[in-house]
Amino acid sequence: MTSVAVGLSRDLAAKRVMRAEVQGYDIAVWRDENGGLHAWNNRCPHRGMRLSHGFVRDGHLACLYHGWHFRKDGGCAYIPAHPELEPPETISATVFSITENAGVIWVSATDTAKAPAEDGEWEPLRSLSFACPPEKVRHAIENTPFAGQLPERAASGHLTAGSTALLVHCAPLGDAETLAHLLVAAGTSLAGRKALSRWCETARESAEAGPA
Amino acid sequence: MTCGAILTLTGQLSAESALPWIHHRGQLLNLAGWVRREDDQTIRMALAGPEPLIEAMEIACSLGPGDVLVDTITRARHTFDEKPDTFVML
Amino acid sequence: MTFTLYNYVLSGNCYKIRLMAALLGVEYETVAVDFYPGMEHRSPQMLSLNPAGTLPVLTAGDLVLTETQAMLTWMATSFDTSGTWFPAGDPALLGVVQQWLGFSGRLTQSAGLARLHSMLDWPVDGQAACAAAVKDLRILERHLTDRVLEGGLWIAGETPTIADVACFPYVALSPDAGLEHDAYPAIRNWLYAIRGLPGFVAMPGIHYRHEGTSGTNG
Amino acid sequence: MSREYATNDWYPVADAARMIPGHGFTTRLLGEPLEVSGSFENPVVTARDGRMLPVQVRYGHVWTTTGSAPRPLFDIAEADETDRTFVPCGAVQVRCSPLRAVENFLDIAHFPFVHTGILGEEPHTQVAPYKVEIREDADEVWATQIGFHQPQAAKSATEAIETRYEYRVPAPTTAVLYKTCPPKPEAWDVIAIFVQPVAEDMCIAWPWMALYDDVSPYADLVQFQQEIFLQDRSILENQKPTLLPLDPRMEIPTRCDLTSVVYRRWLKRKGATYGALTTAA
Repeated sequence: MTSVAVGLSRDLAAKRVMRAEVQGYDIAVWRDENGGLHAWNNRCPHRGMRLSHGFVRDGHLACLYHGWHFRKDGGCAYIPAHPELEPPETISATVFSITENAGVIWVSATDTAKAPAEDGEWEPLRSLSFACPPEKVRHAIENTPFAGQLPERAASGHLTAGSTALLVHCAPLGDAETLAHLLVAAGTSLAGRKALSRWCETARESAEAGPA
Repeated sequence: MTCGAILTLTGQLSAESALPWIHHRGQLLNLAGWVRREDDQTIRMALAGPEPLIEAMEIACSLGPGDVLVDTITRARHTFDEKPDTFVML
Repeated sequence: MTFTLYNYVLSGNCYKIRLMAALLGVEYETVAVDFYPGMEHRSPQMLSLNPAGTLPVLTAGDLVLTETQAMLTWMATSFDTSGTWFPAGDPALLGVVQQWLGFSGRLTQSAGLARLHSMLDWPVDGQAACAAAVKDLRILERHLTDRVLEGGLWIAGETPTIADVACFPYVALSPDAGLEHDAYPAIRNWLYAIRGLPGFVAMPGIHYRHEGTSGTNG
Repeated sequence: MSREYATNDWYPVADAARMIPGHGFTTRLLGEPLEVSGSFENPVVTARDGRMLPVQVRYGHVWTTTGSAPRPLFDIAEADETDRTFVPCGAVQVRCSPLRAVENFLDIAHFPFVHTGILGEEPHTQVAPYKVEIREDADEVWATQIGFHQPQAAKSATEAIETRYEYRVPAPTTAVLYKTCPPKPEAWDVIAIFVQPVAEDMCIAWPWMALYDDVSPYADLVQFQQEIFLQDRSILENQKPTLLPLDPRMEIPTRCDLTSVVYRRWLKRKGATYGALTTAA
């Protein structure tokens, strides 16, 4: 599995940029005005500024430092210091593969990004950071009771506790952190969602409390 | 006929990295023409392309790869008999 | 002129007042106070105005305010004709606003101090301030996530309030202390929304959106 | 990297006017801890091994050097013009290479995006050609004939003007800007950035100005410069790689980056590579 979950679709609206880490690469993830997703090496080819600090304008991602604009295919579209110049197509951001499915955004730095097929209908709950590695997060999530009972792992991979179902995708963030992307079964009530949100905070307490 | 420029670099240019580095930069800037080594201290190139990109080439080459030291870089006008469409190492 | 702000350009608390005034479209005068390196906020002149020796200080005629939350309340009730920035008529909403105004004071002591330490080598325990800031960022992320689940965006209610203005600066500036927003999607989207409010002004460390060709936010 | 070249330069370690006898402090220079104490008249800088280092007070700061054969500290003639206002602007820590802090100070193309509404604004983004040279006699980098549209070039500016700039790099970790002085067009304002290299990836910037401005309150002058430098700080902490690449293979300099490239070429030639990336990035 070379694709990594970098965020929930809900949390990255059109014309927004965020930073992610995928297989050791620093990545700028952005969504264009038509909803299309893009994942680039997080470095402006001009002078190395992180593109995740940039802004989306005219269907381009622009670097905050000198305002170089890059098209959706990564090619440089405009250099403000030389407004008369039509930049050659050889000047380009480094583009990675990105896709989204069932409310989750997936990026691969080495391959074509693939999202796992999901059974059932899922809706976004939240992305939650844990100050510990993914293994500890998974262990804590499976061992923190929800409404008095331990979650069980269904054959298709999601967790169930009574009538509640939760889908969790974990990805490392830096050396010591994990970002867990959580989804709930479609139709879960607002009170149910908030209760699950509290439950995963409890799981975080226990994940972070254990030995490093 | 296509107008362009001849750039002549002088300095400590004997490193093997010099020509491939310049070739890579020429391709990155989508310039056409050629580059060749004259001797250990001299590299010459002929470039065709938009003026800001020829300037960008000149600026990048003045710094060059880590193991060369460019002392001077001079520029002269050049006319290609036929419009070049690639950048080649001679 | 409506009031005078004793101002330090790098202070997140002073920025709350500049931002609020910009969002309300209120003109005011500033007096620059050399907080750093001059420590002018501790000068006899400034201490006679504000014995606590903090910034900002707001004066309007005989009125002297030295607490940021009081200034925001005074500004909203004085200049906001819409009545939405300080929802005085809705007790429950007002309670939530006051709750997060209080929280904004915590942010000054956590993320604010972490920033001063990282940027100006302020003599405080930088690690402790960062740990406290992470705790506070998590608390705010939790609340804003609940708001998203409810279909909302702002800290309280359907429109921005002084609580959003009060919490905004030190959260937005936390990367100055190395505390990035990568792990806080709800905070990121809320910060972005505030940066898009009509009249928004930037400060060092908080940029304009630059999405329109006119440069700032146009 | 070469630490050796760097040891023989002078570096600022304190704001001279703010030295308080009995309140010494610790700082770091080129990766080593230093103790700074004494007074304005008699500052003392002590290395970890107890060695008392050479000290001089210039341009409002206490300067020291750790090397055995220090080069002389550069001269800024305007520092002796007593009708100027001298404004030390404190110290700002930045998690970046000391060389990147200098390079950013030499850059004008970022003004419309990073210093929006002050030093630049769209659509005035074009950078006209300017001259850059290494002055061999003085061993300094100079960039001249720079012009840029600025909404508020200085605290004293009352309207947008076409500002003229000259940049001077007298030492690897110092940049001096000579800039149109709005109230006194025949003179230059002088704005410098003195950088203390804490480590290769960490520095302390000490902005300092020598201005003609007898109208603006002193605190306004300090804050004007601090506002600008702090706008740059978040850029500097997000440039990759952290060290300054001397091989621009991963970058695409254009004509507006000429000062940056000549600065890097000058560093490379001198072997002044503390804070630089010397291998292909």
